[in-house]
Amino acid sequence: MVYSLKTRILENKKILPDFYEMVLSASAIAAEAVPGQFLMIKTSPTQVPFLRRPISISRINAEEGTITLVYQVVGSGTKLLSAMTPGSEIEVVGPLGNGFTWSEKDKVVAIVGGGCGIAPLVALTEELLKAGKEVYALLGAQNRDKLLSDRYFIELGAKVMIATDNGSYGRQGFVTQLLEEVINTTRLDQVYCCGPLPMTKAVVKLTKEALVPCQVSLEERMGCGVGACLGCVCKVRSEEGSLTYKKVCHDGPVFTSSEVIFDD
Amino acid sequence: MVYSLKTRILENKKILPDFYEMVLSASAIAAEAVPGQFLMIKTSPTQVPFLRRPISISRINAEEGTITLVYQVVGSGTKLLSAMTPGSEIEVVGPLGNGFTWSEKDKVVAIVGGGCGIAPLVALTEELLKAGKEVYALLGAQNRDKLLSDRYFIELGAKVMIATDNGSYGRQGFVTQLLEEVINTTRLDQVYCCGPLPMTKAVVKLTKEALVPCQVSLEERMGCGVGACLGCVCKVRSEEGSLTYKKVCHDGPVFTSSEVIFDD
Amino acid sequence: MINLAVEVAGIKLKNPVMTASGTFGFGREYSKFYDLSLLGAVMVKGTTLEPRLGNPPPRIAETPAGLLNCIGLQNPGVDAVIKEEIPWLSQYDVPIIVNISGHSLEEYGEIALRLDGVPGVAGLEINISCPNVKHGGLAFGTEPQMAADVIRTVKDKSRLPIIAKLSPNVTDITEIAKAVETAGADAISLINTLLGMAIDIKTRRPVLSNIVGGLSGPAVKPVAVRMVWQVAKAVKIPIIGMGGIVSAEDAIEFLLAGASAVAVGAGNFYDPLAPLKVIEGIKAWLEQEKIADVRELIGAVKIC
Amino acid sequence: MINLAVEVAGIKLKNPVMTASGTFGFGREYSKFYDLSLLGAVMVKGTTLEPRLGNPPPRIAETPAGLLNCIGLQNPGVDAVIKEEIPWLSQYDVPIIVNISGHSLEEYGEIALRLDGVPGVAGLEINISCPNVKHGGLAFGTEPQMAADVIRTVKDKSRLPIIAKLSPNVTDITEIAKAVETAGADAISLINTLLGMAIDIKTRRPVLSNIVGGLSGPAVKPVAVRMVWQVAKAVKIPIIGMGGIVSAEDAIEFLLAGASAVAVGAGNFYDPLAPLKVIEGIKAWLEQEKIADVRELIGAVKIC
Ligand SMILES: Cc1cc2nc3c(=O)[nH]c(=O)nc-3n(C[C@H](O)[C@H](O)[C@H](O)COP(=O)(O)OP(=O)(O)OC[C@H]3O[C@@H](n4cnc5c(N)ncnc54)[C@H](O)[C@@H]3O)c2cc1C
Ligand SMILES: Cc1cc2nc3c(=O)[nH]c(=O)nc-3n(C[C@H](O)[C@H](O)[C@H](O)COP(=O)(O)OP(=O)(O)OC[C@H]3O[C@@H](n4cnc5c(N)ncnc54)[C@H](O)[C@@H]3O)c2cc1C
Ligand SMILES: Cc1cc2nc3c(=O)[nH]c(=O)nc-3n(C[C@H](O)[C@H](O)[C@H](O)COP(=O)(O)O)c2cc1C
Ligand SMILES: Cc1cc2nc3c(=O)[nH]c(=O)nc-3n(C[C@H](O)[C@H](O)[C@H](O)COP(=O)(O)O)c2cc1C
Ligand code: FES
Ligand code: FES
Repeated sequence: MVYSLKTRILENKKILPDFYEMVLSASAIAAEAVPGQFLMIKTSPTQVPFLRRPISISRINAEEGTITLVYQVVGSGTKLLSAMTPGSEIEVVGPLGNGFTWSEKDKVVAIVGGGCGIAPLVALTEELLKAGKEVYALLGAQNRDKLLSDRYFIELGAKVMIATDNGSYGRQGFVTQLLEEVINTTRLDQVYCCGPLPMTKAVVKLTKEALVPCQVSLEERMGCGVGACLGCVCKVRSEEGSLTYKKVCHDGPVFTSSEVIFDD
Repeated sequence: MVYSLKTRILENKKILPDFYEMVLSASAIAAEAVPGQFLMIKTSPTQVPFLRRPISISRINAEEGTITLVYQVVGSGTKLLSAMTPGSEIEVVGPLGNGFTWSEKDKVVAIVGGGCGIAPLVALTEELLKAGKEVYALLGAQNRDKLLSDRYFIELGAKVMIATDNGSYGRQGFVTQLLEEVINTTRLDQVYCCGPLPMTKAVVKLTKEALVPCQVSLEERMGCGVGACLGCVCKVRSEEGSLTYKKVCHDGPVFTSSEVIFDD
Repeated sequence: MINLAVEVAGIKLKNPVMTASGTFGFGREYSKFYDLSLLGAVMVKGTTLEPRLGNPPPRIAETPAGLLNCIGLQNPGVDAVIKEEIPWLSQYDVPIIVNISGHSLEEYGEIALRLDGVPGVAGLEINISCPNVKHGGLAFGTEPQMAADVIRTVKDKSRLPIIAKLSPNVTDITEIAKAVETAGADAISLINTLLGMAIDIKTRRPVLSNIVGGLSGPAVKPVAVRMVWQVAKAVKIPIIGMGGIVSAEDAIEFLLAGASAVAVGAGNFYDPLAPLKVIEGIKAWLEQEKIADVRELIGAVKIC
Repeated sequence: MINLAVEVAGIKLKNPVMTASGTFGFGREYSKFYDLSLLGAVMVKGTTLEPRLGNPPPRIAETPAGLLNCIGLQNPGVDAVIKEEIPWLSQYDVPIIVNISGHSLEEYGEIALRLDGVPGVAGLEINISCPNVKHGGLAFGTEPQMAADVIRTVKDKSRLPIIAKLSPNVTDITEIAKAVETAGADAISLINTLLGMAIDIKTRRPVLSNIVGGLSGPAVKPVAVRMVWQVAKAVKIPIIGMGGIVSAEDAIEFLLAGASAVAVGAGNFYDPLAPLKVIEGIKAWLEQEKIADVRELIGAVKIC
């Protein structure tokens, strides 16, 4: 089921410069959501911005009926979002899209997250650990002030490795270097990736070479967010091998790395 | 001087069903404003509504540097205004327009207000009383729940008479009937009028017949609010007797009743 | 009892609210939100003779109170639509209007022919905003003669009601409207998107892959209402009004201007429940105004 | 040092930001907010040969992210403008561009003649969106031949730089642009307002006294940017871009699309300080991007 609801904001607090965490009371959505899915959020009571904003579900608490979002203020919509006060209402549609998947066979997996792409990997890690997997959480950011949610991964019990561009926290370098190391030392059954496009491309390349199955979460500008407008497509190889477009909002945002085609 | 400022909202509370009172910290404006002037108010941080809303200055406190507005929620702009919280900022332009005037010779005057037209008459009454005049405050509304600010007029020391359409408060009938009575019993030197158009027309007719000078505050849809766009005109008789358009925002909103021409 | 039913081009609608082509897919997605049988009609995604890939992303750019799109008619082609989509959508008790596009008169004719007699299809909406390859890429919809030719061609090949969907990017919309009326159109849809452009100042590139795109949403509503009003005075066939409708008030504005029915387009993105809210809002408004029949509103704007 | 100065039609501007005709009166009102000498230029209210009363109110209707107006060219006539307004505005160190309108070629010519040589006037902006009474009310601006005739007429009577202000309500804006270029226009202003309409559903009447009006504000920006881009490719003369500019980002979008200067219109109503904020914002952005000269932005959109 997909819902279009007014939900109550329980919390909306700054967690890092530019990053906010918002908790919504949305039991219907929390009951059905899976990691990797997202919501389409109305950021203003007026007709500007006109389009809703896609924000991934970062944590799902089905028991308490809450959904946590983590977002970065980058433009007018997220700015309006950051000004909303707990107790007020916000219109959301969701849960949308196909989330991450895992199979019973998998034993050791890695999640690779960069920037605000780390957000949806929290819920994923929680589920993977519940399912008894060993999880490497490889997190990257420009600097310490932009590194999201690392303590959640530690609390959950993942093996956390961190890289920052300037070395202000964790290793100096890219998160892909961490992945390379893990691949070289450990037999990974699956990699999950969410982050900026250059990172995603590098992760796809590495896992392909290492023959490790990989799932990537993609972003594209969205109109409807539900699959109706064909606005958010990405190029994929169809089963017969020809190129075609799939909808990030509906067929994704999570794709297997083998099907997506990146333009250079 | 006219200012374009961000001001702080000190209060914004419901005073009647649909009516709100907002107090702004705006010392520059409070220092220069006169009764009958108005502000152009940005009601949203987004581009919808695009135009600012004209709201009359209801009370001026130059010492404390505050301006009080009283407004009725009738559409999207005033709805957004009513949701603003004390402590937040709001962009205003003002003080704008020509206010009411009085001369030393005047001894006994009447203000006639209807609906939210009562708002600017509070500040006027305050000044008229300070200037030593005897003030009849004739206030009208549909019913008690829509009668604005009557206690202010009483506190200030005006002779307050009230009419409601359904008789739920004060006399049953129209405020113009009160004016007729006062005109019949008292020698008025000046009448000031602000309210819905039918009321204004009736007041203009009565005062004309009784040869009492009258000032009326008019409303028109506004673009700029400052006199630049020619959007808000009303028909007036020019000095040479021909018809022409004057700008409500710049040449008014207060006009002498003899110059304005009402279409029927 | 308030009557909401209207008839447009011989198609009977439960209520005057449709969903606009290209904003509602083939109905599958929004069927997760509500029962599609509640709608007046569904206008499906623009369908072409052959499957089309459409333009590369980005295909969407947000603009003040609206959006630009350059989807580029991505669709599985008319045969797949007949085989996969129409049968699925036919399970709902709602008229299906198929929006069709072609690069040549022959293409338009052929699609119309294939759709003729397909169970469930109630009418064809002819998108004449497409570039005509034979005439050097000029859109069919900007020349009265070319627009009329398209309508005559599809009328010839199909017994279905034919709705001509006009482009607003013209000097005189009434000229085109009169031309398609004369050519036999049973109704007119107004408006398609306005041609627009947005540039990302950081990258200095157009936001859309196709450089320019179609503007729709509330921003264009005043242009759409004006065109509906102009065309309603100029022709006798009914009009389906669209362009920026998100609320019942918007829809009523179009009806008063002269539309016999309306369509919600980008409004579906703004609020997935928008079409339902428009229907319920019209009903509530008629009740409040003590109007027994929605048809009393059609063209009822008072000019004096 | 960053250069903000540009030259358009031989008029030297301190910076590329003007105020659009009809939204800024003759400058008096906004002079209470800031020093008008800070502006690139002031385009004054549309001026006609005889004084005009304009349309009755209501003249303004708000629309999503924009507004409709039907002021109807209320102005005191060219002689009063020359006597009362230009001398006053000349006290500021800012080029004055007089926007003129006529009902016939003769009227356009006569106004141009009277303004020729008036101290302080830097150029004429020719509004060819006016209905031409002699040609059955068709706007001069919708027919390339008629548009060219107007420009030729004023070029004949005036030695001032001539800026042709085009109407966006046409099928092909480049056709009109090329016609006025050939006729001798020194620059082109784009865009005037889009024809629109709004209906008050409570009263069932058009909101505007004139039934239809001109749409402007952010809502029209994508259409304006598209037209500037199309015309910049089609002509060699410079373009003054306008339509929905309220911020420096908006202005930069127009410059990248091909405008050599921009004008703030309805943006003045949104924020009386908008033109200053646009100037300061452009400067700050150039600094941030390490661009030394604003002219590097003109037409610099990357298409590939
Ligand atoms: C499936 C999905 C899940 C997402 N999850 C999250 C999340 O959990 N946390 C988070 O912070 N962000 C997330 N994003 C990105 C988020 O949607 C955008 O940052 C947001 O829409 C920007 O809105 P704005 O109004 O603040 O910025 P705008 O003013 O719209 O744009 C600001 C800048 O962001 C770029 N931008 C805008 N929208 C997109 C988009 N959809 N894709 C790529 N670039 C864009 C623009 O080019 C512009 O440069 C997600 C996006 C998608 C598609
Ligand atoms: C000089 C002046 C002073 C004013 N002072 C006050 C005041 O002190 N308190 C107060 O409550 N209101 C006052 N008003 C009226 C106030 O400006 C409008 O009620 C407000 O702009 C409505 O905005 P909105 O967005 O809520 O409604 P909208 O959604 O814009 O409109 C709602 C309804 O109000 C009507 N309306 C909108 N604007 C105007 C207008 N300018 N004139 C007439 N009708 C309009 C519309 O036709 C519509 O039916 C004043 C108006 C003027 C011109
Ligand atoms: C994403 C998108 C895709 C569209 N695709 C089509 C299409 O395939 N065929 C068509 O005739 N119109 C298409 N349109 C135009 C709409 O049907 C409608 O005419 C227009 O958007 C104006 O209505 P609106 O403002 O309510 O969206 C599309 C519009 C959008 C926003
Ligand atoms: C209230 C108003 C009055 C206008 N009057 C004129 C005019 O007299 N002459 C003219 O050429 N354009 C006139 N215009 C058009 C503007 O100059 C400008 O071209 C248009 O509004 C688009 O810019 P904007 O979106 O920034 O307002 C007027 C616009 C408005 C809003
Ligand atoms: S955003 Fe509409 S199909 Fe994905
Ligand atoms: S509102 Fe612009 S002149 Fe009065």
